[in-house]
Amino acid sequence: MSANTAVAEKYRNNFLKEIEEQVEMGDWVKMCMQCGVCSGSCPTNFQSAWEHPPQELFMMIRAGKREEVLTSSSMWNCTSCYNCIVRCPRKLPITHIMHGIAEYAHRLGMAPKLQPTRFFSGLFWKNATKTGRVNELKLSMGLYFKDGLGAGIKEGMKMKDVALGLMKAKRLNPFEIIKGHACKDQKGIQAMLKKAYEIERSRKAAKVAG
Amino acid sequence: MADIKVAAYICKGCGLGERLDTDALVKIAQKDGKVPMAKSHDFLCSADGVAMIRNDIDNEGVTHIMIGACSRRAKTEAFYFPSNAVARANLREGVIWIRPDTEEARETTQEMAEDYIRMGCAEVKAMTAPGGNPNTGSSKTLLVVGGGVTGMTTAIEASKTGYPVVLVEKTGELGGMAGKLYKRIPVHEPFKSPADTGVADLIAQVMGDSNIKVYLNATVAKTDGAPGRFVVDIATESGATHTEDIGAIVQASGFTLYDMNKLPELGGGQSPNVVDQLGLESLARAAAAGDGVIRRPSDNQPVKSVVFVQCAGQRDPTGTHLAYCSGTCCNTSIKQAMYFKDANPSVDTTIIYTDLRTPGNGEDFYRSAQEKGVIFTKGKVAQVVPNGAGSTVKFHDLILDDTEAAMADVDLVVLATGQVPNSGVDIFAAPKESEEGAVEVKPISILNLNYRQGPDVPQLKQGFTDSHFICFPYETRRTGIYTAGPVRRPMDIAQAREDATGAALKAIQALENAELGRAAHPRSGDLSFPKVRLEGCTQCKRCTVECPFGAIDEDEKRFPVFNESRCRRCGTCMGACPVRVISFENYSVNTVGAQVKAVDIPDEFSEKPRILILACENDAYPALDMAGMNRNEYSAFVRVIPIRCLGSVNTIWVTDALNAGYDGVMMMGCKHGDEYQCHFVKGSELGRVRMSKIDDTLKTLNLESERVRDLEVAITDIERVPEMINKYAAELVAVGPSPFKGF
Amino acid sequence: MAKKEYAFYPGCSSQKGASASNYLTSVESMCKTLDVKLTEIPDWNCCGASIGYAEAGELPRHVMNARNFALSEQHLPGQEIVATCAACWLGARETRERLTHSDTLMADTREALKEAGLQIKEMPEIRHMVEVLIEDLGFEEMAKHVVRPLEGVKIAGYVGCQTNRPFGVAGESFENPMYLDKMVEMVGAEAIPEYDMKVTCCGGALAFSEPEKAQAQIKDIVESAYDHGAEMIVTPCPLCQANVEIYQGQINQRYGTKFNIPVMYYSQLMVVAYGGSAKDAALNGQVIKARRLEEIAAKPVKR
Amino acid sequence: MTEHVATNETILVVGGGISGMTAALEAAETGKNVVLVEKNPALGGRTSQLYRYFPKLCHPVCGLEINQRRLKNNPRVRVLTLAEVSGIEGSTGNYTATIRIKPRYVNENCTACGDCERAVEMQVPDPFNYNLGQHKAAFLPNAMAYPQRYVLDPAIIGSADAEKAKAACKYGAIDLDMKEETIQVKAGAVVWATGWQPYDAKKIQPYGYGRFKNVITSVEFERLADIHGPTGGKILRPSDGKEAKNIAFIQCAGSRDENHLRHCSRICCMASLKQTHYVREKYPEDGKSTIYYIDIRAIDRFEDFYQKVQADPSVSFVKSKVARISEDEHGNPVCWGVNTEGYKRYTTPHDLVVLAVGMEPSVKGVDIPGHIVADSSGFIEADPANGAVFGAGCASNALDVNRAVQSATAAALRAIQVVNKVAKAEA
Repeated sequence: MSANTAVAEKYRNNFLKEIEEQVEMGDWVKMCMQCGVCSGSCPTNFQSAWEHPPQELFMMIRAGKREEVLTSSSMWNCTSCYNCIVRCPRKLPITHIMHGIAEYAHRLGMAPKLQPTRFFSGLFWKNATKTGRVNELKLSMGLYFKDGLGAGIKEGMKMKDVALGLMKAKRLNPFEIIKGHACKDQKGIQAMLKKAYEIERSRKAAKVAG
Repeated sequence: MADIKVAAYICKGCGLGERLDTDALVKIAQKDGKVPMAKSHDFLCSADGVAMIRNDIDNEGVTHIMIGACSRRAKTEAFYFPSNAVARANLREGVIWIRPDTEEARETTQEMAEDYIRMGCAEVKAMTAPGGNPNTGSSKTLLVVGGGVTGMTTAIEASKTGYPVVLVEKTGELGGMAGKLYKRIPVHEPFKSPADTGVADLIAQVMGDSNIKVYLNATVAKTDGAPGRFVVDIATESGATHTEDIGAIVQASGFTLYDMNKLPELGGGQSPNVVDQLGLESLARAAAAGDGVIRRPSDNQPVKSVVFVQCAGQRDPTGTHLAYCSGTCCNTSIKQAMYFKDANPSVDTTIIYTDLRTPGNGEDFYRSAQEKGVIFTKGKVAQVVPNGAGSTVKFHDLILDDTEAAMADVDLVVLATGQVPNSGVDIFAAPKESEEGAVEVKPISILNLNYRQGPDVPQLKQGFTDSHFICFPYETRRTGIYTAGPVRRPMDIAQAREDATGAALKAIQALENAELGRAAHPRSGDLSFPKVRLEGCTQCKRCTVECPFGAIDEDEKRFPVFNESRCRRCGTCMGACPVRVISFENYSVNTVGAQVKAVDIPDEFSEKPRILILACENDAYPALDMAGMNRNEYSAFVRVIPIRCLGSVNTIWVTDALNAGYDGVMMMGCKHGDEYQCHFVKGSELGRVRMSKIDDTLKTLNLESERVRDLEVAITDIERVPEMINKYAAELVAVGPSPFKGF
Repeated sequence: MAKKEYAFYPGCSSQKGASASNYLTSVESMCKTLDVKLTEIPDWNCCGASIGYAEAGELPRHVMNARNFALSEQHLPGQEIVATCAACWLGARETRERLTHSDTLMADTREALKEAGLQIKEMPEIRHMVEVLIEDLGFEEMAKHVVRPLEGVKIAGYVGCQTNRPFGVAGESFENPMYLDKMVEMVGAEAIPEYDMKVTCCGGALAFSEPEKAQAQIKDIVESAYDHGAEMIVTPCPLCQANVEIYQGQINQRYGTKFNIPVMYYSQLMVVAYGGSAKDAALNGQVIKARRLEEIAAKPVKR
Repeated sequence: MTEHVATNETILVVGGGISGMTAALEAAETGKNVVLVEKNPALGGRTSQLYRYFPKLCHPVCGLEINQRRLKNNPRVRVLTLAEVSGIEGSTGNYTATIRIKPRYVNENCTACGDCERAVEMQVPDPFNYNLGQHKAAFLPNAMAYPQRYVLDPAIIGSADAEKAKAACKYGAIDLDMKEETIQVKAGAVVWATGWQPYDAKKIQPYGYGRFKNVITSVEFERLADIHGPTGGKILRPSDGKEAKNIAFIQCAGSRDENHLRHCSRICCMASLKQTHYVREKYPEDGKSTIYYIDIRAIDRFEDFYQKVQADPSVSFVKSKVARISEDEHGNPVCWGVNTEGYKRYTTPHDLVVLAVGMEPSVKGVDIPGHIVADSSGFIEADPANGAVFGAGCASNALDVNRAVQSATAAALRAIQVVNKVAKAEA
C-alpha cells in the first residue's frame, strides 16, 4: 500500500488530478457534463445495477472520493460493448476510462480482491502474454481453480456440459493442457513487454514527482 | 369640408354572382345606401375592374368608395386607394362562405349581404380620407439616457445613420457596468477565452464624434412634448439646466447588481472574501494592473481556491429575492473562473450550479472551461460560512445526492447575484408597506416625463419595461421612447449592443414618422388621428386616464390636451368619451354608429333576430374570415363590424343597437391581464371594464343581461367563434325577441 | 494471381482446436470461392483483447498489437491486415489510431519493439473480414457465387458490439446496422431487419467471470430471435458466437427456457450457399447443430 | 406591393420569416425601399408553423396578422415568393443578387376562391405540416398565406388534373406554362435572414426517429396541437391514431452534442415547457408530461414560466439525457436511462415521445453566396469582412423570437446606414 499512500499524499484532496495523470484517458473525466447517457447505455447496469455508474464515478472523482472510487466494484462490470463511447455527447472514451480506473485500482492494490472479473482480466493477460497466444483451456481452468482445488472442481463440473459440447465440436482441445498454441519468438515478446512496462512506469512516476 | 362623391361597387366573382342577387344589392346601395353611382362587376379585383374604379376617381370625381366583395383583408393590392375613403362590405368570407348553399338559406343569406351593403354605404359616408396629423415636430435629434455600452452603442449607431445625438450619463464617466469589467464573454469563434470588453474603443468613438453631444454627471430633469418635438431639460452637476429639442428617446439606464448584503446566509456582507461578480472583476483588474495574481481581500494572499455560487438571490419562487434568472451569470462565472485558470492552472475553481445556462455557442465556452480544469458541480448551496480568512461552502450535491457536501478553506467565494433593471418609477405599482425599520427607498425617475400618466415608462411586474416582448419587443407604452439593454431584459454586452442598435432604428423611425404625421406601430403609417370637439367636453378626464400610451395630458382647466404623435390610434379615448367628442377621420362614433343603424331590423314576428358583433380587427375579425375560408357556418342573423380595439367601443353603439331592436350584442376582443394579447396593451382590458358597467344601462332599458356578451377571442378560434355565435343565437331565441323592435 | 491479397490475422480463438476453429475453416473455404488470398502473418501474437486491461496497461497493450504490424510490414509488405475476430480487429485498429495520434506513444512503442528486434514504419490498414467483403468485393460480387440459395431459412442477424462500435462498418448505424441482414438476403435466406437485439452485448468476457450477468443478456438475445421466428442466428464475432451458442443449456437450467438455436458465422452461410459441403462450412463445429443447413449442404448444387 | 425598381439604395432582405419580415418592415417604415425574397410560396416562416408562443402562450399568427397588415399598407416592400438567392456579386453599397424564381403556375388574378382546389384530385404531402398530412396539388399554402394566392404543385403539371384546375378557374389565374425565371436585383445592402431548420432527427440513432412511428419531433408536435394541423388540433399518435396522453419530451435532441450540433439551441427547453401546456390543454383530466433534461435553460424572464410548469402535478422532470428508446409490443416508445440526480435507473413507456430537436441554420455559413464569416455551427458572425451582408435572426445565432426580432431590427439599421451613405454619395 505504500505506493498508494505515496500518491495519495502527493495529491491530497485533488483526486481528479491524480486520475488525470495516472489513469489511461483520465484527463477526460473533467469533460463530463453529467447527462447520464453512459449510465443509461450500459447493459450490465440494467441487468444488475452498478454500485456507481460511469457518470457518477466521474462526479465522485471530482468530489475527491478517492477511497470509494478505487475500491468500487463498478468499473469491473464493463463488458467493453462501447455503447457509452458512441453515445456520449462529449465524446468521452468512457469504456477506456473504466478500464483505466480499474487498472489503476488494481495497480494500487485497492481493487476488490474477490472481484471475479478483476481476477479473470489479470489471468487472461498473463495467459496471453506468457506464450504470446491465449491458451483457452488453461484460461478456463485457471478461472475455475482461483479459489482452490475444491471450488475449482465444483466450478469445473458446472461447466462440464459446456466443455464437453465444445470438445465434441473440436473447439476445445484437452491436450492444450500439455502443449498449446504459442509464438516462436517468446523471448522477444517478453523482452518487449518488460521494456514497455518500464517505460510506462517511469512516465507515470515522473508525473507523481511533478 | 369638400363635397363628397360616393360610389358603390359590387363584385359578382368568387360565386357572389351565383349565390346572391347582385342586381338587388346594387339597388339596395342606390335606394337604402343613397349611392346613386352603384355598379356591379364580374371580377372587380381584375385589372379591368380596378381600372373602372380608378376611372371613376379620376374622371367622375369619386371621393368615397364602397366595395362589396371580399373581406377587407383580401385583395388589398388591387383595392389600394390611399387618397380615398374606402369601405369594404365583406360579402365573401362574411356571407356566402359561412352560409350553406341551399334554397332555404338563400333568403337569409341575401338579407345578410344587403345589410352589409347598407352598412358599407353608411360607413363610407361618415368617413373622410385621413390627411395626417398637422401638429408635428421635426427634430431629428436622439436623446440617449445612459452612457453604458447600450447607450454608447445607440449613440454611435444613430450617428452613423446620420442623426445627431444627445447622450446623458449620470456619473462622471462613460462605460457603465461594462466599464468595470476586466474582460467580457467571447463573441467569436472559437468562443474559448475571455475577450477584451471593447469599452475603451466605444468611449473613444463617442468622444470623437462631433455628432454626439455628451452630458456627464447629468440627469433628465424634465421631458415634455411628443415624438418629433420633445423638449428635454438636462440638469448637470453644476446645477445648470440645458434644454434640448429632441425627436425621439432611447432609455438605456442599465441595471444594478442585486445587493449581496441581502444574502447573509451565503456570506454576503459577512466577509471581505465573499464578493459579488462585480467585486471579482475589480479584484481581477487590480491583479492585471499588478503581478497578475488575484489576491484575497482580507490578507492579500494569492487565491488558491475559489467557489462560484450560481443563482445567488435569483430564481427564487418564494418572492424574497429575484424570481427570474439573469441569463448571463453562468457565462460570467465561467469567464471569471478562467481569470484564475489562465493565470495559474493549479488554482482550484469550482462552479456550483443547479442548471448551467450557456445558450448558443456558450456551450463552447463551457467546454473550454472544463478543458481548463474548472470544476462544475451540480448542487444547491445552503450556506457559506466565513471562518478566519477562508470560508466553508456547504451545499447539497445533487448528483451524489449528498446533503452534507462541503468545501472547506475556500479562499474566495463569488456570489452570482442578478441584474436589477434601473427602470425608474413604477407608475402602476401599489404602494408596498415596508417591513419593520426598513426605510422604503423611493425609486428615482429616469425620464421625468411631464405626462398626465406619470414620469416613466410603464413596467412589467419584475420591473422591466413593458412591451410586446415576443413579436414586437421594442414597443413601449410611450411613443417615441424606446428602452434598450438590461432595463428591458437581463443581458450581456453582446445582446445589449444588438438591442441598442435595434432601439436606435426604432427611435429614428419614430421621429421620421412623427414628422410626417403618421402613426407608429401597430397602426404604423396610419394618417388618421384623434380629433376632439372641446366645446362639448365635460372635463371628465376619462380619456386622459385611460389612454394606454399616455398620449393625452390635461390643461389647467382640466381639458384634454392631445399629443397626436404620442397616439397609437387605438381609439380607447373615443370609446371612453361619454359625450362622444373624440373621433378619427376614418373611424368614429359615427362610422360605426351609422353601420349599426343601417341594418334593417325585421319585426318581432319574423323570427329573424339580429345580433351585432363588434370584432377586434386584429384577432377576432381574421378568425371570422378564416372560419369563412374553412366554410365553418354560422348564423345568418349576425352583423359583424370590425373595430380597431375593444378599447375603442363606445357604449352608445351598444345602447343604440339595443334601442334599434337588435336582440343581442357580442363583443370580441383579445386576452387581457399579465399575459395580455391586445396590441394596444391595455385596450381590451379597458373596453371590458367599461362594458362591465353595461348592465346598469341594460337595467334602465329593462333588458336581460344576456343581451350583451363580452368574449375573449383568439385569432385561431376559427371553430370556436362560429360555435359561440350559434350557441348565442340559440340562447337568444330562448330569451325572446327584443321589445324594442319596430319602434 | 488472386483477385485480392491480404495479410491475415486469424487470432487466438480461430486456431486449430480453439473455440472459433469453425470460423477459420469456413472463412478459408469462403475466400477460396471469392478468390481472396489470405497469408497468415508469421508468428502473430494475441491482441490483448479488451479484457486484458487489469494488467495490460496502455503501452504494453499497444506494443502487442504493434508487433503484429511490424511482422506484417516485414513479411507481407504493402498488404492490409485482415482480422476475422472482432476483438483482434478492434484492438489492432485502436492501437493504430492511438499511435498515429500520439508521438510519445509511437516513440515508446518503437523503443519497446526494438527489444524484439522489430520496427514499424507506416503501419498497415487494419480491416475486418466483413469490411473486405462489403467494401472491397461488394454484395454484387458476393452474390454472383451463390449457387445454392438458403431458401426459406429465417435468420436473425446478430451483429453484437465490437464489429459495430466504436468503429463499425463504414456507413452503418451503431443502433441498427443492416449489413448482416443484407448478407443473409444475399445468400437467399430470410432476414429479420427488425430483430431488436441485434446490437445488444453478449456479456463479452463476463460470460467467464460473471456468468449470471452475461447469461441474463444472452437470454434476451436468444429470446428475441425466437420471438421474431428465427431458425438460427448469424454473427460476425467469435466471442458472440461462443457466448450465444454454448451457454443456452445453462440458461435453460437457470430460466427454465427451452433454447436450442444454432448460432452461425456469416462465412458458414456463404460457404453452404456457394455450394460448399458441410465440412467446408465446418458445420460439424456447431455445439448446437444447424440441421437446416446440413440438409441444404447435402443437396446437390443446382448449376 | 408596387413594383418599385431596385437600386443601390434598395435593401435586399433574404428570408420571409419573422426576422426577414421584421427587417423589411422596419426598414420600409423608415422610408427605405426593400425587396423581400422568400423561398416558400407564402411568408411567415418557421413561426407561422407554431401553435403557440412561450411564455405568453399567445398565437404566432396574431403577430403575423399585424406584420402582414403593415406589409399590405406599405408600398415600399416588394415581395418575391418561391424565390431563392443563388448569387450575390459586388460590394458594399453596390450589390447585384441573382434570384431564381420557381413557377407558381398561378398569377395575380387569383382570388383564392378555391375552385381549382375543389376541381383537382391529386394529393401531395403538405410541407407546412412537415408532411404529416397531405393536401390537394392545387392549394393555398396555409390559412394565413400572404400573398393570399393559390399554388400548383409541380407534380400536377402535365396531368389531366392540371387541366381541370385550369378549366375550373374563371379568372384565368392558372398558367400551366409558367417557367422558372432568373432575375437580377440591385441592392446597396443585404439582410440575410434565412432562419433555421430542425436538426435531422434520423441522425440521432438511439432515439429511433424514423424507425418508431411514435417518436416525433417538437416541430411536428406543434402541428399536431394546431387547429390548422393534420389532426385539427388533436394530439393523436401517428402509429394508431390513439390519443397520446402520456408524453415524454427529450431535451438536447441533437443539441449540445459533439456527435451532432455542438451548440445549445436555446429555445428547446422553453418549447418543451410550453408543449406540456398543450398536453394539459387537450387532456386536462389525465394528460401527463415528462421532461428528460440535462439543464433546463429557461433564461431570464422565462424562469417564472418554468416555475409555473414545475408546480404543475401533471408534469415531471427527470435530470437525464435519455440513452436510447426501444418500442414495446403495444407500439409504446420506451425511454431507457438513468436519473443522474441520485442515480435512479428507469425504463419508462410513453404513448408518444417528442424530441426537442436542435436548431441549425437553414443555410449553412459556407453555402451563403459571397464570402461570409460564420462560426463552426454555420451561424453568420458579425464581421467587417462580410461587407454589407448582415445576418439577422436565426441565421446569425440560435435565438428565440424576441431576440430574433431584435437582431432583425438591428440588421435593418446596419443596412440603412449603408444605403444612406449611398444616397449621400449619389445626391
